[in-house]
Amino acid sequence: MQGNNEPKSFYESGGPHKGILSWIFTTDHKRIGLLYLASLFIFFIVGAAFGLLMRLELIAPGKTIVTASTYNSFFTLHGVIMIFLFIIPGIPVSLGNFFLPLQIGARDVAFPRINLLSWWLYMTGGILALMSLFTGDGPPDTGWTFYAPYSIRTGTNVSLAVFAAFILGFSSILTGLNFVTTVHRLRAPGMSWFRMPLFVWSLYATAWVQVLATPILGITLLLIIIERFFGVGFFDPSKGGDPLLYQHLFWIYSHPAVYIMIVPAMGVVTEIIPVFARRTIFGYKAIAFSSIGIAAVGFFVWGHHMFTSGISDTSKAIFSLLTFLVAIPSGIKVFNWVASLYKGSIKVDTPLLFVISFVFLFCIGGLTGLINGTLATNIHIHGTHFIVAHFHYVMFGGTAFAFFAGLHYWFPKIFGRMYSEARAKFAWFFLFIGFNILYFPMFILGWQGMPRRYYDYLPMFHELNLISTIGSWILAAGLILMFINLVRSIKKGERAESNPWKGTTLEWTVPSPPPVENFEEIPVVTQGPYKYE
Amino acid sequence: MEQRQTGHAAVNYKTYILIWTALLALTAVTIAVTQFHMGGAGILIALLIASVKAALILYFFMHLRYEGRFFKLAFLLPIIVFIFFIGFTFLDVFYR
Amino acid sequence: MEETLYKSSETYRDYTGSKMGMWLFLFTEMLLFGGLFLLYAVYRFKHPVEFHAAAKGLDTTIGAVNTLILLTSSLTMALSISALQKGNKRLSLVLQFLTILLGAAFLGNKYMEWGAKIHHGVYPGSEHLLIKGKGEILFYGLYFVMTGIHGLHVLIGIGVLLFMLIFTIRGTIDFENFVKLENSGLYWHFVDIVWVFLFPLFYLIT
Amino acid sequence: MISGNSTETVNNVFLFILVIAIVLLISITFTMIYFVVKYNRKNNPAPENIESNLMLEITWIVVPTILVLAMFYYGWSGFRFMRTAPENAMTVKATGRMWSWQFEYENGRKDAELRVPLGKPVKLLITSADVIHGLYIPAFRIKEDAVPGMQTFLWFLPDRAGEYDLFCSEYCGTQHSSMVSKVIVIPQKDFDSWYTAVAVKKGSAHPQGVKLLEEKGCLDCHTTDGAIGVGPSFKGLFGRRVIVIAGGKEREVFADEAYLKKSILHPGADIVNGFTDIMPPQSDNMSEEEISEIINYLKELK
Ligand code: HEA
Ligand code: HEA
Ligand code: HEC
Ligand code: CUA
Ligand SMILES: [Cu+2]
Repeated sequence: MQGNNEPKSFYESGGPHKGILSWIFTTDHKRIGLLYLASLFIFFIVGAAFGLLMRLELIAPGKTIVTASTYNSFFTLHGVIMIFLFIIPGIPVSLGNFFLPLQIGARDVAFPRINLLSWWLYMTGGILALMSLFTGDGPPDTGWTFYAPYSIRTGTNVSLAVFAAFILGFSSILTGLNFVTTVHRLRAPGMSWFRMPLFVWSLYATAWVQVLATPILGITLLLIIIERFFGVGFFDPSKGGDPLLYQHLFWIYSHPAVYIMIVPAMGVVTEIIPVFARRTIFGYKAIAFSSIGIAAVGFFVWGHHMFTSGISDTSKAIFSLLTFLVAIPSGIKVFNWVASLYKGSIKVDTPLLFVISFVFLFCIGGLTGLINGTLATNIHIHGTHFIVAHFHYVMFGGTAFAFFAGLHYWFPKIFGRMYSEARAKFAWFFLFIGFNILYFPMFILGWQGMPRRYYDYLPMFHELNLISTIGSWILAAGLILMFINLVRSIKKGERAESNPWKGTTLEWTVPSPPPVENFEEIPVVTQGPYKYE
Repeated sequence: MEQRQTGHAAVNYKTYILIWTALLALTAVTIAVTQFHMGGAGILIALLIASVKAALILYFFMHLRYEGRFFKLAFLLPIIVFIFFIGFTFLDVFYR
Repeated sequence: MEETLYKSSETYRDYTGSKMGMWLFLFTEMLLFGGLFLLYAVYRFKHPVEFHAAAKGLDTTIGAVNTLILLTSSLTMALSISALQKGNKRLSLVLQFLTILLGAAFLGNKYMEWGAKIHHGVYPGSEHLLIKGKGEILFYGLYFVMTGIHGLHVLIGIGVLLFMLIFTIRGTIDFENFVKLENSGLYWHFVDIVWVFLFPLFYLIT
Repeated sequence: MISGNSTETVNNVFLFILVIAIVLLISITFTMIYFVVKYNRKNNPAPENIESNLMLEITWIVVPTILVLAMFYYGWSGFRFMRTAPENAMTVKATGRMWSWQFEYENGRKDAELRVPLGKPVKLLITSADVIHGLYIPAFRIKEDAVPGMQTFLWFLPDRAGEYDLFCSEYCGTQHSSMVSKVIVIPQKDFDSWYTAVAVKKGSAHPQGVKLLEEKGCLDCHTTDGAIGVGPSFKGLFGRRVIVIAGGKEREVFADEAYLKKSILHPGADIVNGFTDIMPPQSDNMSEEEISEIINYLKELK
């Protein structure tokens, strides 16, 4: 219901190209955000399908549906897709791309064409990763960690998968440098650092991690490829190499990467709470600095993935100590979120429902992270399903739940329509219940000693695995319901007004969906982001 | 107007040639120094000189000298991060 | 520099922004090489004597000449920007061309050096190398990988500079709009800096 | 004398953190739900803006800091206990290879299972012959990776008799999940008689071959009784016609000495029809004599 004098939405004016070309060659950050959203969704489904297949295999001991080597390539591809194609790009490239410029009052990101390039690289990487399934001598079977020397010796198609991850790293770097520059250069007049929405702060912190950590992954993966083709011997003990150095290099990137995943999610949560509590956020600066704090400390704890690998005991002690320090800024955030509900005027719509479950699930994941980080206990649970449970709680229960929260929250702005509230809540219920039935038993399994990446297991682990597999179906039902509701509402939902939730950040001041240029007139900002006076 | 946006005026040729001469001289010094066999100290001196050379290139050729605060400070980030990477890795390698 | 820009995306030219993007990219390059330097540091720490012995197999003169070439190319690169800023397009073109030539000379030299090594059977995985000590295998592994990736960067730099040359001839790059050239210069100097460290680490270990 | 064992140590640390975690989780969740209900829009239409509260914020920085430092300390001291092997420990060399374990005792006796005397501390010196493995004994809460080219260690006090599972905890290829073995804790007396007895398989003219098959882990995948395991059975193999796939083409070969030798050294060259190329090549792993011992024994298995 757009008035005559309202500018056309970005759906209607696609630049010089027509049809699909107006999407895949667009430089509009909103269109790129949606491109990413669609691609993320597709890869997520592929990854999830592997997840369901793995659960099916693990429904009973012994061979159920696939052979050992197929199972091994399942969790490898599952891990690679979920990590590199879904959760690392995840929130920044979709919601971030769409809302970062809108929230800081800019017309676009700093480098629109590089933004597009990064999507192309992402697609290239994604397609190569999927191709590694069907080409070469069998799908890669190393796990997403590509540990040397196995990854150098195995005859499967590791090189292509690694190369795909390398390209994806490049794409991630480009997004990172784009966002850092955007935040520095394109804030609207009056938008000082401490007037930025906290989602922007979280993206900013994440972007720095992307810039500073990802190149290490790049070189590490490149070395795997070089090793496979030329046999230089950097990680091969018979040539003097040290396999543990591979692990150092890998985790130097991959630990900070887990904060690339969670920090934007925390940003989304911080954005949603004040809106549905109709009050200002508690402890704005503490939250902003804790994002930076998590990002910074996160660089120096990578060794906690290597407590049983044979590194020196001195370094274990120091890495363990530093690991605990990360818990403190995470805790600050959790407490601030809870405090922001105090004396609010709260309405539990779907976004807030997801946020509340986020806090609960993330706390479980985070607090069990402390058990991982403690030296004595890590020895027992490393490499077991306890770890698998931990990281699904933080990645799925944390990041993905926050992602879903953000999708619902910003849905009316992106598509100009409302989703069905009742259906959304119904889907949430299955998701939440299914999630816990699926992953909680893994904590117990892990504590009982069931190692991860096991195609087959002892009969004593059967019952819990069975429960877990049943949970995966409930979860799948929830996800399907949620996606159907959202997809249906894109066309059929009620028209949304420009500010359905009464939000106070800048994206709610423009029409839904926003016009190409975002703002007719660049706004002048005179106060902080969450003012409900 | 354009000058304000690019941040600095053209650096004159002389400065560059001077820096270049210094760089060549430093290279000569490194080679000379490392001809004496000094073991650990040799590598330290060589790296120190290399750092000075890198600083000259950064500061003049790469115009860091003429850039704003962001560039100067941000530049320290990757360096600090890298030093920590090496340091923490050596906590393992050294004590293993 | 903290004044922020808010003009329409199609009309503004944010020089500082472009350079910021380039610097951030260089940070990632620094850390990419950083990973290799980390490997170097560890393996050198583990095999100091063998590294020393192996380094004798590299010709300091070739290394020194290449250092000279790259440093000079950095000079011509920097000069070409000043020349353009001062409106002397011809001089700038000549200097850009010289930079490319020097880059090519560096690669030529590198090619001969590698060729000689490979000819003598010293390359990753070669039988000749594998019978040597572990430190030596690693030293030459690092040598080939690090100078190889560095050489790749020089090659990319030459490619980029060729484009800049064309842009300058066409006038897309001129005395008021030269941020592309400046950014290419940043890249070129960065590659030079990497060599400044590679040279002593491989050719001058005593 | 040592006091305590790794099982208790780890359990205690775990319990300590678990209790703190559960208390935190419940109080956070409860407070959150309480707020959501109490300050529901219906009950509380007019929100109150509270931007910060310094005391509160300091509290929730300081208290968690103290808690995590306590966790760290507790975990670290437990860990130190687990890393200090008693002087009198019996040492056993453990070698991981795809996909079996080999335990070598001080007197040279080798076995694929870990047999230890009750009540005596055991120190395992761990390494790997190929890729990284992880030696994991859940019952004793201990684990350490087996890294090629490096020696790592573990120790534990087997203070309960019985059989306990031993897993490979670091992914090492196709049969990672079947790289399982046992820790058998038996009274000193029984252990001694086992330890000194020489392993002789009765009824074989080539006991050495049997021993090798066990030690090298061949029997993890192959059987000697005709049953098909991960690989084809050895029974009646010698002199049989075998369909193999080489370079994508099927071929029939006669299983003579040369073929067996090739199959052991380079199993990837001829893949037996119906199986996959997962057998680890033994080229770096076996001497000529060992191979001929094995083949001699295989000939016997009619
Ligand atoms: C989104 C991703 C994500 C996040 C956010 C985290 C967060 C944390 N992780 Fe996790 N982790 C992974 C993803 C993630 N992790 C993955 C993918 C792996 C496995 C990789 C693989 O091997 O395949 C892994 C593995 C892993 C290990 C290695 C286990 C092993 O293999 O042996 C460890 C060990 O220390 C660890 C620790 C932690 C800690 C301490 C945190 C902390 O940041 C958590 C902080 C949060 C809280 C503590 C909760 C909230 C705070 C409070 C309620 C305040 C009160 C708290 C206190 C008093 C302390 N993680
Ligand atoms: C974001 C990250 C992420 C996510 C979301 C998931 C999701 C799931 N994962 Fe996870 N997983 C990892 C990251 C993730 N995983 C990683 C990094 C590893 C380690 C890999 C390694 O060891 O190397 C791992 C390992 C791992 C294992 C351990 C394997 C092993 O060690 O042996 C298991 C086992 O159960 C598992 C199961 C699942 C399941 C059942 C889901 C499910 O939750 C998936 C649920 C989703 C669905 C069910 C989709 C439903 C939707 C549809 C079907 C589409 C409908 C379509 C329309 C309506 C249009 N995963
Ligand atoms: C991980 C499992 C595994 C292990 C361990 C293993 N093998 Fe095998 N082996 C196989 C498989 C699978 C095949 C069939 C595929 C092939 O030919 O490569 C095979 C084939 C063979 C063959 C050819 C059999 C035939 O029917 O033609 C011989 C001989 C053999 N193995 C001997 C050995 C010996 C000796 C060892 C121990 C040193 C050993 N294997 C260890 C899995 C294994
Ligand atoms: Cu051996 Cu896993
Ligand atoms: Cu981590």
